[in-house]
Amino acid sequence: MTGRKRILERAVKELQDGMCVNLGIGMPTLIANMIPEDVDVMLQTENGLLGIGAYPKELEVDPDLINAGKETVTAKAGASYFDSAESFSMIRGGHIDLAILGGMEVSKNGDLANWMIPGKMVKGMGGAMDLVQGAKRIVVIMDHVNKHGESKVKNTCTLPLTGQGVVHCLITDLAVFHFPESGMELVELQKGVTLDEVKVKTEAVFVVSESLKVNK
Amino acid sequence: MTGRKRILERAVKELQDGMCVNLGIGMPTLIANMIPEDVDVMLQTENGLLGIGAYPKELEVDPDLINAGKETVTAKAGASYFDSAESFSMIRGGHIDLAILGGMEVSKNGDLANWMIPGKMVKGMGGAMDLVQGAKRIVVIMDHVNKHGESKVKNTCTLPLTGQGVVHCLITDLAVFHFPESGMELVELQKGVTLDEVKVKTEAVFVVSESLKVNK
Amino acid sequence: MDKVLSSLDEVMRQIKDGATIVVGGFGLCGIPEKLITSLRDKGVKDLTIVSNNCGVDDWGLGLLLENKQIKKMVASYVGENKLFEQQFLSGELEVELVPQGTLAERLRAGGAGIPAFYTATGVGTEVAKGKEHKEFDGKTYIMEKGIVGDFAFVKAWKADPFGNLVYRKTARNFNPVVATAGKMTIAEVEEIVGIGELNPDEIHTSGVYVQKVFVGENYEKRIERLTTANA
Amino acid sequence: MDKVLSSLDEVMRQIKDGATIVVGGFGLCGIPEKLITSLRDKGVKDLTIVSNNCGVDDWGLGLLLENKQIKKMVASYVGENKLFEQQFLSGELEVELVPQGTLAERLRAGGAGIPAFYTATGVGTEVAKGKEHKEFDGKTYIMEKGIVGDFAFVKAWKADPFGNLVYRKTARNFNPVVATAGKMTIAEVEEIVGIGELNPDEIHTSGVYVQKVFVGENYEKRIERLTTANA
Repeated sequence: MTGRKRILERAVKELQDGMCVNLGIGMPTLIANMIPEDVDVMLQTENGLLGIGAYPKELEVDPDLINAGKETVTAKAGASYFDSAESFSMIRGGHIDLAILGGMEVSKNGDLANWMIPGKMVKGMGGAMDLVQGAKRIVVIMDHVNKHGESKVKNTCTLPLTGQGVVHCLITDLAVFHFPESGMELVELQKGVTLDEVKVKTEAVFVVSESLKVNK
Repeated sequence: MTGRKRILERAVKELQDGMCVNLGIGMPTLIANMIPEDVDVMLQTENGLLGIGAYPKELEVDPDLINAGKETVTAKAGASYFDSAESFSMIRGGHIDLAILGGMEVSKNGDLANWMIPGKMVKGMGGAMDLVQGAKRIVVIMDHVNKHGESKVKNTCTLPLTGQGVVHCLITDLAVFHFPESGMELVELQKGVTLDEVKVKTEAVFVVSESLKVNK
Repeated sequence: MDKVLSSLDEVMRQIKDGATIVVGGFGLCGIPEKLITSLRDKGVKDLTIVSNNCGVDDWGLGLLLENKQIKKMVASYVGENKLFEQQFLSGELEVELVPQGTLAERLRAGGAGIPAFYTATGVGTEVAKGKEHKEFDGKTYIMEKGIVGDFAFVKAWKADPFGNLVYRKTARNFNPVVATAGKMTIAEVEEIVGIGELNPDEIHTSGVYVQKVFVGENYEKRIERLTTANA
Repeated sequence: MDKVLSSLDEVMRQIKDGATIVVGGFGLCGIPEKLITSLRDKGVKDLTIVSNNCGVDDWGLGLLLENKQIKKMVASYVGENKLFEQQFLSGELEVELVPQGTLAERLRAGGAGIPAFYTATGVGTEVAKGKEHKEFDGKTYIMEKGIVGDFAFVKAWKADPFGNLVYRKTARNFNPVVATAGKMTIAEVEEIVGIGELNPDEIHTSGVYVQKVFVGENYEKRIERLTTANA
């Protein structure tokens, strides 16, 4: 199993029946296709739709119906459309149960950096800064290390922040961390990953949960 | 002609073709029935309707369709319904061209008192404080003197204020005043009223417009 | 996701003495009749009620006054209610009068995660006393705070099982903002339709804000001021 | 009250160099195509444009970039546009990046007469720099200000002659808030219907906000990312 697949398969377990969920652009969007049939969730897209359906068949394609990643989508039964202010009232007001977002760096106190790299062209934060402050639970999914093998799980983020102390759960290809007030906690090892490997590849100081789950 | 009729007939002239107008509860509501056919205005009621129509015929009465005075009304072609936050976005945001409100006292600098009398039960300000701050033009209509013959046009309001320096035009049974920055100005005498009468019955200091209009 | 209740007992059991409840409606138009009478029957005390008006003596929120369940009322206009006056003058009832537009915006802000905003409404009046003042572009504004209730009582026309709501005419009024401003929002409706039967472009309140839906029967919809055209 | 224009010439004549224009749309979805191309043809310069995105290189607001008409762009995401990058790096283009929800709320606030509000969005990030911070219930928020444009460009689906607007699906996006935030709001639509033909319960933007209506033809409605289900 690739690291990406491990991340996604673990992330989809965060979705519980009855939730309203926002999936970030990029890797998180892929989760939409992996939701078990017995888990009934409503997916929100911040450009103004609650209840995203499948991608359209060719004849169903509608330029007036897209998601936040500007992809053509459909709406499922029970969906509603709304304007951008209303959309972020939902988000900012704590009415979205869960947001799953991609990350560039996460720090031990739950800071998230995922919107810009100094020196590269700034594309903009879109709705990410609103989501991390508003959704009830923030799950970040990312590779544990970058292409140079350096840990993306840091004591302090080096990139400009998207939000401070906002991450509730970090899922990487190696492990799952929670961020209680007592400090960053390793709660799961992905299949085939050892505690030593996580320790070596994690810059951030963390504690190991007493009930550490070792996925097999 | 009664004083009330004089006030209303003068007030209706404030309505211009194409305006969106809020008429306050009580005497201002009566203006709705006096609008000439060639003056096309949209009447707003702050409980959530732009485009008030006539009072309903008996069979048209709908408990879900009332004005801010809680009277049953109808909606005319081109009307729209909206929620209370949206309604006051229109008002506070300066999208209503004109509000005509009743008054208890108006001061020379355009303060308005029209919502409570100390010692009497407080009923509440409803939407009056929002209207006086938000509508583009505020016209107040009231009797010039109270039932004891005392001027309601004051140097300083004695009653608790609804708004400070908010009145653009005051129409009484005796006269019409404007409130430019240079100070309160008498601009019209109602039919059969002399300047002397207005001077005697007005506590507030005012200047007489060079182009004073004497209605006949 | 089926949020439809067969009775109001379950939600009423969750409401305890001292709760803050935000309630939709304007006058007697668009009020959650069934939720109010159910709360009256339940009898919890010391409630803080946030609603534009407080009903009339024998209907709407007036029923809770009659039953002495309200400790504090936050409203813009309470002039239709003699019981209100009596309880206020005797000191039994605490009252916070809020301009109507400020009340609507405070509820919207509460629901939208906005702790406070500035408005010119009330500047220079008793409403401004004790509030932070600030100038923007040479004009003075006061700071007003968002309101969130423990419970929100909403009346809509139609709902689907997910809690998407559609209102009718001016019965919409405060209901959509109230729906956003409750930690637990209960909507009572006249009709429930199947999922997918409401046009998604025409939904006024998304089900994301609604935790429970109840279908009421035999709505009274009392009229406060019956006015008709001269025949 | 007939606000329908037969051509855009009249309104374009009113737009001068240096104007601030708030523009609806998300990506290329629900953008005012005709107003943008008309503004490109008109050629006014030094514009401040407030819109969630800045189009792509050869469509939408990208046309104004191509024509070097934009002095300052206020947006939440501009990553689809190479011209943008070039002009920004060369210093021709000033950019203010605003979180998407804050941008929507700033436009709503501007339209609603609210000069400023507090939000947690951006606290502890570069967005918060230089902004007033304030605590409410132990949590820190920053103050953000309302935005009002000299002109607002809106795209809707249908309008009536009074300017009541109905949007379609996610082409609604920023358009309703943008409609409220212009001193002069111009709505372009695909279809005009007679007065009274829109159901008053289903109107998204009341005509009170709209000064002019224009009926466009042959909408391109370009798709940025065509994604379809596996057949």
